[in-house]
Amino acid sequence: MIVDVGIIAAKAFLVLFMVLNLAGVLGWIERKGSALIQDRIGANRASILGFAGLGLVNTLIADPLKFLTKEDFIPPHGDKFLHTLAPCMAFFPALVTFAVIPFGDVLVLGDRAINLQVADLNFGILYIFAMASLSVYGIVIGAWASNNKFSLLGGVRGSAQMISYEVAMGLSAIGVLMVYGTLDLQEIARGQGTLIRDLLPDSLGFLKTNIGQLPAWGIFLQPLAFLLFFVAAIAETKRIPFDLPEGESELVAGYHVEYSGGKFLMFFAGEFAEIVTAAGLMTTLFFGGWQVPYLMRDGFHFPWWESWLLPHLAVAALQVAAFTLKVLFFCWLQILLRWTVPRFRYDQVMRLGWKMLLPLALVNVIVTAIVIVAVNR
Amino acid sequence: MTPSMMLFYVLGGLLVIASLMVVFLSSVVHSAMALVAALFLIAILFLTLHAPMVGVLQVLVYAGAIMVLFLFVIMLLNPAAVEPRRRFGWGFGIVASLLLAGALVAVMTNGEAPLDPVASTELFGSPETLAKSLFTDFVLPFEIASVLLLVTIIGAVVLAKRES
Amino acid sequence: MVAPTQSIAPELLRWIPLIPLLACLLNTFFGARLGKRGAGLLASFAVGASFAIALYIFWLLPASGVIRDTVYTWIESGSFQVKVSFQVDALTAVMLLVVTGVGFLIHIYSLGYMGHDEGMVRFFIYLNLFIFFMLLLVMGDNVLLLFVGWEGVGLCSYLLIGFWYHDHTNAIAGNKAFIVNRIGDFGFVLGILLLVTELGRQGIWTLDLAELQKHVQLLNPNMITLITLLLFVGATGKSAQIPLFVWLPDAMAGPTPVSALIHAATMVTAGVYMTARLHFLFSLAPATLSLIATIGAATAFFAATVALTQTDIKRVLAYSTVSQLGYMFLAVGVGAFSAAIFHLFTHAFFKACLFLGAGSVIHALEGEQDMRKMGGLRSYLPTTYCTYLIATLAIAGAPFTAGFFSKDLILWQAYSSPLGSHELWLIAWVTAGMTALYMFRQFFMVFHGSCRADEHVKAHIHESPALMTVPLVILAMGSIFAGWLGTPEYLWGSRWDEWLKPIFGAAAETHAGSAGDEILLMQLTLAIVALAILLAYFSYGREGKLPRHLSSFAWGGPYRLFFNKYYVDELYDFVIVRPFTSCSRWLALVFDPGVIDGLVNGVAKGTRGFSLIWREIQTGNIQHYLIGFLIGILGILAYYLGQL
Amino acid sequence: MVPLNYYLILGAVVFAIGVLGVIVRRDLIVVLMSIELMLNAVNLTFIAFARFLGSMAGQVAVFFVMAVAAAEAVIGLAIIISVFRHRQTLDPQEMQLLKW
Repeated sequence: MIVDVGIIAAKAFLVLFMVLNLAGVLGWIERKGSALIQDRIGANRASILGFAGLGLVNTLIADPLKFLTKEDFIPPHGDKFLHTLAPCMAFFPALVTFAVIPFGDVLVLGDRAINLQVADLNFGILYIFAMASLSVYGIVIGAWASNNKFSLLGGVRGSAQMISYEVAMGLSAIGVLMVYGTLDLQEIARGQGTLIRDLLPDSLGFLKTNIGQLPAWGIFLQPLAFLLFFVAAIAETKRIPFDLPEGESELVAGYHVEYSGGKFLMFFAGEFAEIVTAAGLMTTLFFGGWQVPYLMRDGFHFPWWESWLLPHLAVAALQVAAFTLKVLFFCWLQILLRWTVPRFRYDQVMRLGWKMLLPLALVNVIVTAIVIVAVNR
Repeated sequence: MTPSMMLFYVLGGLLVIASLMVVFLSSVVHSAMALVAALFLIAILFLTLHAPMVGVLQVLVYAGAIMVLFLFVIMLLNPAAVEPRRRFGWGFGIVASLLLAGALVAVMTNGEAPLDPVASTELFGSPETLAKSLFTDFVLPFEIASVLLLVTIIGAVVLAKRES
Repeated sequence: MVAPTQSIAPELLRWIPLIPLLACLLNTFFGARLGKRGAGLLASFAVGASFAIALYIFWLLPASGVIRDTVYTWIESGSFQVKVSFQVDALTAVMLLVVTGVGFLIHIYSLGYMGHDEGMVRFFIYLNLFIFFMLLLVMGDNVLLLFVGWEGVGLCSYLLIGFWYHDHTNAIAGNKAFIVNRIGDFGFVLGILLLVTELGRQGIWTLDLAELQKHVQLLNPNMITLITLLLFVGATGKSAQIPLFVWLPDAMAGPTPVSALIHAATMVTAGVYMTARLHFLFSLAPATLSLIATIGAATAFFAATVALTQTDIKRVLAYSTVSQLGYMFLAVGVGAFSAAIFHLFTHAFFKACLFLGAGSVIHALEGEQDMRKMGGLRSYLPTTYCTYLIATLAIAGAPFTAGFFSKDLILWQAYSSPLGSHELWLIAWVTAGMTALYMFRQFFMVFHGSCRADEHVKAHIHESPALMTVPLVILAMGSIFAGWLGTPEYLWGSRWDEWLKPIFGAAAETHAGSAGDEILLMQLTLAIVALAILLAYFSYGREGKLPRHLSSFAWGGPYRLFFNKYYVDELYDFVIVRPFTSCSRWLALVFDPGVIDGLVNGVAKGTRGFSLIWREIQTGNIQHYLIGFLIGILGILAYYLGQL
Repeated sequence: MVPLNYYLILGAVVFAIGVLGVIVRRDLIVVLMSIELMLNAVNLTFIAFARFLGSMAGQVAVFFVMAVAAAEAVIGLAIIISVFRHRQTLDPQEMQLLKW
């Protein structure tokens, strides 16, 4: 009993620790990455006792200190309570979302099986969408509480944009859910461990020797869904090219103009946490989650070659490592995007969301349904 | 007092407080936030009643979509927060709703209600069962609801469009 | 001439009335484009076509055959059915020939007569419509259809009498005809309804003539008497019998062809046709029959006396028409239906011929109708003169003309039939004399003596064009030979009775007396006719100024009485019209605005005041409504709790 | 275990509070929100019954209530927007044209 609680607590702490640190790291990566892209050096001034060596660690420590020591400014005639509530509401969903994302298969220690996932909900994906849908409140409330035209505009934009893209996101994920036939993320991840040939009917036998040898990842089964999901997810994180709620060039900083210090840090970290969550979701839904291609519970089994057997712990380690790598890759991808593409206009954002993503997602759902019925026939 | 009872009291109390805030707070946005809290609490109550699916849907639909829409409209119109209050109206309203509450309680609790819930399996309230009954016994209402939503979309577009 | 029935396609029947209707509609919508002549030709062609079909059917119709053509079911409620279906039997065939044949001739005539009238298209529209309704009347195989036709011809008569509605008196005349006919039709409707309900009480709901004939015995005699009386009221209205004859003389306000077609040949005989068609009813009601006979004789005598004194050429003819219709009803009254129809048949010819001749005269004299301004027209209008002479002889009953046979038949029936009596015969006999008298009076006044027309009129008196004279000639032929179908026994016998026997059966077999008596009576009639002609010649036939002999005889008083038509119009005006109009004026000016409107407006005012009070609860504030809603719910909950 | 009546009473109370909001508040948006509150009170009773009678019908009913509530909210807000455009107010007492 106690041990179980302890284990759960440990998992929760581990995940939170990882996500938060990753957020911090991403802050540094973003600066360095932007510098790299814009051909400059970037953040290298944060020094501890005059020692500006390993910049990552310095930044990791310096950034929070800087924020926390700044004045917490609340605008006059603003709504104090909501002004304080808003950042928490922006930060909270990003963190709790990660709870249902599995970062590994069941780990067997002695006689104890540990599911490498904080909370195993049999409708995890819905839980994620629910939480993601809550994250909009942070923006809206913050914008309102700031009693500032720009931030209000940002809030209005943010609410509209996030509602619009939640729809597309959910619909694009539905295709995946239909393919793997479950709402449970762990199940989805496991489902991606098989090979495509196991899903193929005999009528398509000629495919089994070529395509059939690929792992049944979402990206292979639902490529269109992945594109839609990717776009929608970026829009959900409110980053370029979808950073209309902030829009430095027109709304100064949008919904968090009036924020400073710790509260701003929460917004800031919340954004990066959302990036991580989005990356985790993409990984889990489309890139096999913690799966390593051809890595079964007892080691590698290559369909065209012999097998390497591995100890259980090594397998688990490989899986966790694979998951982490994939997440990091997608985080990097988003940052890369943020520094390379220009910003949409507001109406363009809306049109993209409602007139392209939504219909495409619907088409994807319908086609998927037809194919599934045909294959199971 | 079993823990479940305690949980109920906490949730119920919070829910009543939140609902009262919805009605009595003068600022629209505060009311909206109170309502969000109330909806969230109701969702948790659903979870305690073995209706996880509906609970999540509650958060997703109400808190996630409808209330955001409310906030969006509030910010779009940005109406004057101050609204005139008339003694009589409030006095009468409070009395009437107290009466209503009493009558409802009296009417609903006079039958012999089962004290203990039916022993429910793991499946009860899960997506599978909900979907099953939704697409077998209630398929026609389901379709009608979809049509209703379609009509709603069109109606909203027509209504909110600036006449030009 | 008898051919098997099946050789006729029943569907042919419906075209007889349909073609004129189509022509009517065509003229209504495209008449203006067709032009006067085109419209007239179309109308005439339509009637000619129906005439041809009627002839064909008449030719193939077996002696005892009935052809039915059911178009569709019009009314259906439970077992009660009214079909729109046409039937042709011997009686109908005769009527068909008269209506379409004479109608056709008169259409042709109208082409010439109305040629200069700007309302020509309208005229032919009405004329076709009339033909359609008349055919409906004679062909309908149930009483309701008959009634539709009955009303329709009434309408057309009204429209055509008031054809020149710019002249107010014409409109008045039209109204008079219409209203008087309404009175009759009211009786007719009552009769029909009574008949149906009575039969229905016996369990037979039908209007079908054949059915009626089958089940008529179920009715009790008194009821039959009542029904027939009511029906006869309708007949008096339509056929201008006492007391409802007053409209017919005024009806002469219409164009002369109309007078010839509607008010002499066809429509006015509808009453006779109806009684003949329903003979199975009438022959069961001896009381009614005797009444009919009396009224017929009275009308004949009365109208003849009036005709003696009139100076308007058309009025004379009108009264003679009334008189001849009286003869027909006399025949009906004595149960000699076939004789009545026979006289109807012959009368159609010579009376149409007379009217058309009169029309031709009027045409020549540019609308002059006063006989005192005529005279000596023989030299101007030879054709008209000859035809007029023939027709006059026919109506007067000169030997071997149509009128001779038919009228003598009626006289003989009045004398010899069990229902008849010597008094009836006497009246008819005197009337026959008077007929000859007034007809020849008119004849001489118009065609002999010196011309009394105004100079400028006299300047261009001209014979009418062939379009008008050809029909005259044909009709004149008919006025002679039509009668030879029904000669008495002592000549080559009556083919007519043979023809109609299947319809009237025993009714045609009423020759109680011997042939000797018949010849004797015939000679008596000839004697009085000859006497009358002589009297007329001496009074009017000789040269010189128009003498006023009739009036200058000892009996000036009666003359004035006759001349003023027994003051009947004045009587009706005093007894009925004035009280009625004043009563309705009072209703319109006092009662209606005061009481009726008062009631209506009072209700409205009351409602308004009441709602003025109660609208206050409608604040338009939705929350108030919701509070009401809430209170209601609380009430329901309280009630429910009270139940526990 | 919590008896059914407790949930029912809770639902009734929340429902009554919603009614209060509907009839006394003079801001259409709040009125609409109070209606949502009432709907949710009913949903709560539905779910409670579903749990205690062991039938899914209650939960399905809630599902439909959500759909209808979404529709109702959308249309209501659309109407509010267009009304506000014309009259620059959200006070239902100001909207009394629909009388007599």
